[in-house]
Amino acid sequence: MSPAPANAFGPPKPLHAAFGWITLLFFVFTQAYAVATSPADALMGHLQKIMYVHVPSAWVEFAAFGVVLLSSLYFLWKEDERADLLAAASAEVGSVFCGLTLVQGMIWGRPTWGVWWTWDARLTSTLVLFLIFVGYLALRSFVEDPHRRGQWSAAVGIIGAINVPIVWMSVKWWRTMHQIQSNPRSLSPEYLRGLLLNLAAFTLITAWFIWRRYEAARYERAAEHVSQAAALGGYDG
Amino acid sequence: MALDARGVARRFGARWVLRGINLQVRAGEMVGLLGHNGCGKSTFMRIVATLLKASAGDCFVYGSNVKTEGDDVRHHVGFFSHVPGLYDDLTARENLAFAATMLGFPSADIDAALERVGLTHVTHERVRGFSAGMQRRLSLARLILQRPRLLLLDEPYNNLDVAGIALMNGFIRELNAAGGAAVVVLHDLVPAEGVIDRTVTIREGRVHVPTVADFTHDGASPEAVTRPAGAAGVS
Amino acid sequence: MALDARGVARRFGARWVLRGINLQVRAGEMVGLLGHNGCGKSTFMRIVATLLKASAGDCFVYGSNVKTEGDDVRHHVGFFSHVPGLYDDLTARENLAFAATMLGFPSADIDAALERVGLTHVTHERVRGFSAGMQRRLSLARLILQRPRLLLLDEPYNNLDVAGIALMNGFIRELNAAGGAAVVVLHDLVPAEGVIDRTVTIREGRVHVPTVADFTHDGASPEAVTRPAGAAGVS
Amino acid sequence: MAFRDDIRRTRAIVWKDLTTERRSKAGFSAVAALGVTILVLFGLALGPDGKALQNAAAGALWLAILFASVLAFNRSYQVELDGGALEALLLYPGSRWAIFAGKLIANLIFVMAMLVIVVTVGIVLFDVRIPAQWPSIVGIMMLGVVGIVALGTFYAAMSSRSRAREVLLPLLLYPMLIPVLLASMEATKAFLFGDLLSASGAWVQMLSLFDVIFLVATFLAFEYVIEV
Amino acid sequence: MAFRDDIRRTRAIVWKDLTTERRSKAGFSAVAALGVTILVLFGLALGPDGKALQNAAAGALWLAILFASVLAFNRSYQVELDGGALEALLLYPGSRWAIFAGKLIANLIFVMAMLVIVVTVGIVLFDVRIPAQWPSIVGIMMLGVVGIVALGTFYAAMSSRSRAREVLLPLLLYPMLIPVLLASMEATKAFLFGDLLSASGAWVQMLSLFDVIFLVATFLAFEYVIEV
Ligand code: HEM
Ligand SMILES: Nc1ncnc2c1ncn2[C@@H]1O[C@H](COP(=O)(O)OP(=O)(O)OP(=O)(O)O)[C@@H](O)[C@H]1O
Ligand SMILES: Nc1ncnc2c1ncn2[C@@H]1O[C@H](COP(=O)(O)OP(=O)(O)OP(=O)(O)O)[C@@H](O)[C@H]1O
Ligand SMILES: [Mg+2]
Ligand SMILES: [Mg+2]
Repeated sequence: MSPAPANAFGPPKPLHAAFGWITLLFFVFTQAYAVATSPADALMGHLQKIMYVHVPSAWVEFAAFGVVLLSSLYFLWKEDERADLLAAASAEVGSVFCGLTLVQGMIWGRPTWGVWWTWDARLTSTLVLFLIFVGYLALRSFVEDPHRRGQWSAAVGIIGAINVPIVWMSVKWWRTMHQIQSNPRSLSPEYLRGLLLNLAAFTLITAWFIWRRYEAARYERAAEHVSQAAALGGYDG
Repeated sequence: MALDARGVARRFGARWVLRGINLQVRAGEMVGLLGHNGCGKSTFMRIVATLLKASAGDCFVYGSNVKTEGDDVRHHVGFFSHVPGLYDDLTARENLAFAATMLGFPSADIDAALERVGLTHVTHERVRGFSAGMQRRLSLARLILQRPRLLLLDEPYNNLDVAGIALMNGFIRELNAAGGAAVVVLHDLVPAEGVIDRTVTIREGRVHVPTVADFTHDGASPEAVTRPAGAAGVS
Repeated sequence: MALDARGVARRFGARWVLRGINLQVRAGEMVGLLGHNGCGKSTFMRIVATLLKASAGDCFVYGSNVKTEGDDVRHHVGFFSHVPGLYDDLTARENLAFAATMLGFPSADIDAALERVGLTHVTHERVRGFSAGMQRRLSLARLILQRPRLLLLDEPYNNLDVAGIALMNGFIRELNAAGGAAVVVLHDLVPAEGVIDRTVTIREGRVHVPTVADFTHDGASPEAVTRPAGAAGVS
Repeated sequence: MAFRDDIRRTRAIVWKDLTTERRSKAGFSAVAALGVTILVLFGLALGPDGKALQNAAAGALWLAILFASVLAFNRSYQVELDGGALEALLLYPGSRWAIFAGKLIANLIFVMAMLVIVVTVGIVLFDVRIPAQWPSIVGIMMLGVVGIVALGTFYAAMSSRSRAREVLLPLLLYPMLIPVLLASMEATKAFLFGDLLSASGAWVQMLSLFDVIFLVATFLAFEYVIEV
Repeated sequence: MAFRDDIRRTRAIVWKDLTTERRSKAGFSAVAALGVTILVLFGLALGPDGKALQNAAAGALWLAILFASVLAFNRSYQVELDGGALEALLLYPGSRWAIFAGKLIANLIFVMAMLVIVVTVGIVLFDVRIPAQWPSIVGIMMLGVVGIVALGTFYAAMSSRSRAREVLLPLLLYPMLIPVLLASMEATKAFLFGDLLSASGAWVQMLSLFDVIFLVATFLAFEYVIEV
């Protein structure tokens, strides 16, 4: 267990706050830019603009669950509790974005497909992924011992991450109503630029959220480490 | 060295229950562990038995680290805890047979162990209906099969009648004669008379070294009252 | 008459554990109940507490039949059993507050009871993490709220440290002074010295009347060995 | 006087059960999430055919509620078994019905809350069109839940003290609940598809009848089940 | 030598689990009866339409097996928890995988036996016509059961030791098993309706892949989960 750094306490450093604000401004800008520059879609009209939140949400959700996978593996390997905290933070943020993807997709689906929901492979697999990480978070809240919680949730997180590629490939493996992945060549540049910019903005936001959750957990731990020093300090070997 | 605890500490949430226990037990030594309710005796025993991880500090059993070499430690340690750890739907004999296989002694003499703890008359009855003391006796029979080199007994005399206490003491002495060591959690030194070499008291998460004050105050606060630790010790 | 057991018998399956217990306890009398492991002490206590039905015989608590007038009996009886009977997810205080309401004393002084058993420092902690002795103390606090007229204590000193034993004895004496009666299951008379008026031994399912032979044999068979019952009794 | 005490006891048990539930942090949300998961399983098992799904929606909803609430019933007595709390509960003076009433009300609150979530998700997933008579459907749901909870709380009291409790409860409960389930499903369907208004009336009557029978019978029988 | 000891330990655990199961009198028959009851509930929820029933048969069968076996997984650790037996189990020397293997095999035997009963009843209830390729269907059932039991035994080791154990196990298990269930259902359907032989091949491949992943992952991870 590493001792707490001396500067572990206190309010967020100015740099952190600045990063948050800049990210927010950048996000507002990319949204405005994408909406303003993209022409109305031939089929969907202005509905198409949901894409600029829907697709980046889905992508960062994958990325967040990927972080869960990697930090869980690292935790089991090195037993570094920071990896566990990072996994927890990423799982929370990933679940939120997964939920957002679902909600945005449903809002999009209602006018385009005429239903809120259909049992399509992409949709279902996304919902399942969401439920898996709800289970992961439930497990974390049911287990109090930190070491036990770390090991158990690492196991569940690693096994759960198997489902990310399934969601990704679902449109290829099964015939779905949902759009299959396009690539830069198949998407006209007016749309592509906005999408990529928003992707960058979402990635920054996600990193910011994960970082903040992770920091909060670290402060808690640091406080405990200080109490450890206080508790153990007096003893003479 | 049978047991070598160096600064073993454990917290639950933010509360540090053990704050650095230092305890050395040589092979052949029998140590009584005293302390008031909730001071952390069971927690310490569970850490030594590899059932709980220490938050800080190191602990060795016959040279094996309890944190990293759990399997070696489990070969040496026999733990008699607050709970019997038996299967209610198996008979007394089946419980012991299962334990013997799991311990790696599939050919141990189970009936002899049952006879020794006085449970021959219920060999083929299920444990479900056993009285508290009968369950404790059956747990003792499991220890008899195992013959561990380090005995960890957490309030071993609970629920046992006079004959049961004599049984328990006989078993402890036998292991001692074979060179084994023991740590025994006690609240009352009387039943352990003659089997304990010395006592150690946990207070405020550390091993307490008694001072003159301990033997002079009048015991007004419930927490502070402990029978003078050295009084009945033999060593 | 606080307790009047007439030929109370109980079988499990085909085995008769109790074969006709006759025991009269007057109000204000404190009786120790002895007997070797598995002789049926806990079974008898559970029958008196209305938790188990007798297979034969009658039993009255302050004139109410335990079989047919259970609710009246439960108003009088306080039972301290092998298990603590607490809710792990409630705090110490919440557990007592719940017990007080259920006992019909919603305005009882809970903090005073907690203070008396020395658990003030964990008033708002959940019972889940309590040590064995702390749970026993909390159960004792519940009895303190109840102030029953007939105390049934099944090995009450288990898990308690020296201060806890003093607490328990103080409580028993207090109820006694108020005219209450008690039946206390014991294996060891030492901690109960001064609170027990007389002892009764169960052997082979009946109340055993000691004969000269009991004091002369050498205790070779584990079942037969019991500390001479009358030796430490006061009456 | 004694009656007032019993009411107070009932309140204490409701409070205790809900507090324990709340304390085990995610307890409620976990059960609700499980209800949703079961809905998804049904959706997958029924295949992607929209029409078939709509037809089966009422059935799937009720089954999901049933399966999830059985867990709640089991939990509500599991709490009593850990550490022998049931023994202490039985030793308190006062009427036995107070205990049953307390458990019943706590379970009712719990299952109703879960029902709100599961039904909302079910409406979306199974593409249910909400008819104008939706208040009637809410009424039917209430009636159905009362039947399920009354019998579930009662049987859980028995099964929790046997071995094999997790198995015994659903095994006793499901067959006994089939009339209630059938009536609830059919009444829900009748309202959902707008027709057969007269038929739904008969189902609602049957449902109310069963509720009354179950409530009376369980209150009367509880004393015998909980003793010894 | 040490390996032989571990094999002996595995055998002892299998024997112990099955004996306990047999002793708790109604254990196995109760779970099987419950599986059948769930099938009946599905039949009722789907309504009396014969065609719809036949289409849903594969799905209903797999769900009934899943719901019933979750109870078996929970029981298999419940036995360890009563009276602190798990503590004793963890104190025995030897490799941890021996414990997992023992529990896995015992559960596999249990679920397979239950499956025979549930499937037989299901064939009758849902009026399933047995195709000529029934041995392939048996093979698929085996594959599906291995996936369910591997993951179920693994997750039960965790959830049984947390609070809210009855809820946590299905909540973790059901979503993770959806690929396995879907593959099993689709493969079963493909064989049942005789067509799409090529498609069923892909499903069987997917099923086998998941089985391998689950078995390897759970055997590797069990040590971390059971410690502490
Ligand atoms: C609840 C409903 C929905 C869910 C769960 C969902 C989920 C997802 C996910 C996970 C992705 C990212 C993966 C990838 O890039 O391949 C994605 C991408 C996308 N979704 Fe959805 N979606 C839903 C509804 C919709 C609807 C209604 C539309 C439009 C008609 C839509 C259009 C798209 C598009 C265009 C992409 C980007 C594909 C690409 O170019 O790579 N989605 N969706
Ligand atoms: N539920 C039961 N089913 C079968 N037998 C039982 C049951 N309860 C108790 N017995 C049997 O009754 C006998 C007496 O048990 P009891 O618990 O009353 O003993 P006890 O005198 O309290 O012993 P101890 O001193 O060990 O606590 C025992 O032999 C036990 O096997
Ligand atoms: N799982 C846990 N969660 C939270 N606190 C715990 C846990 N286990 C133990 N504790 C706390 O640690 C302290 C020591 O407990 P422990 O059981 O070791 O005491 P003990 O010395 O064995 O007491 P006793 O004589 O009563 O058996 C207690 O204050 C208890 O509240
Ligand atoms: Mg202890
Ligand atoms: Mg007893």
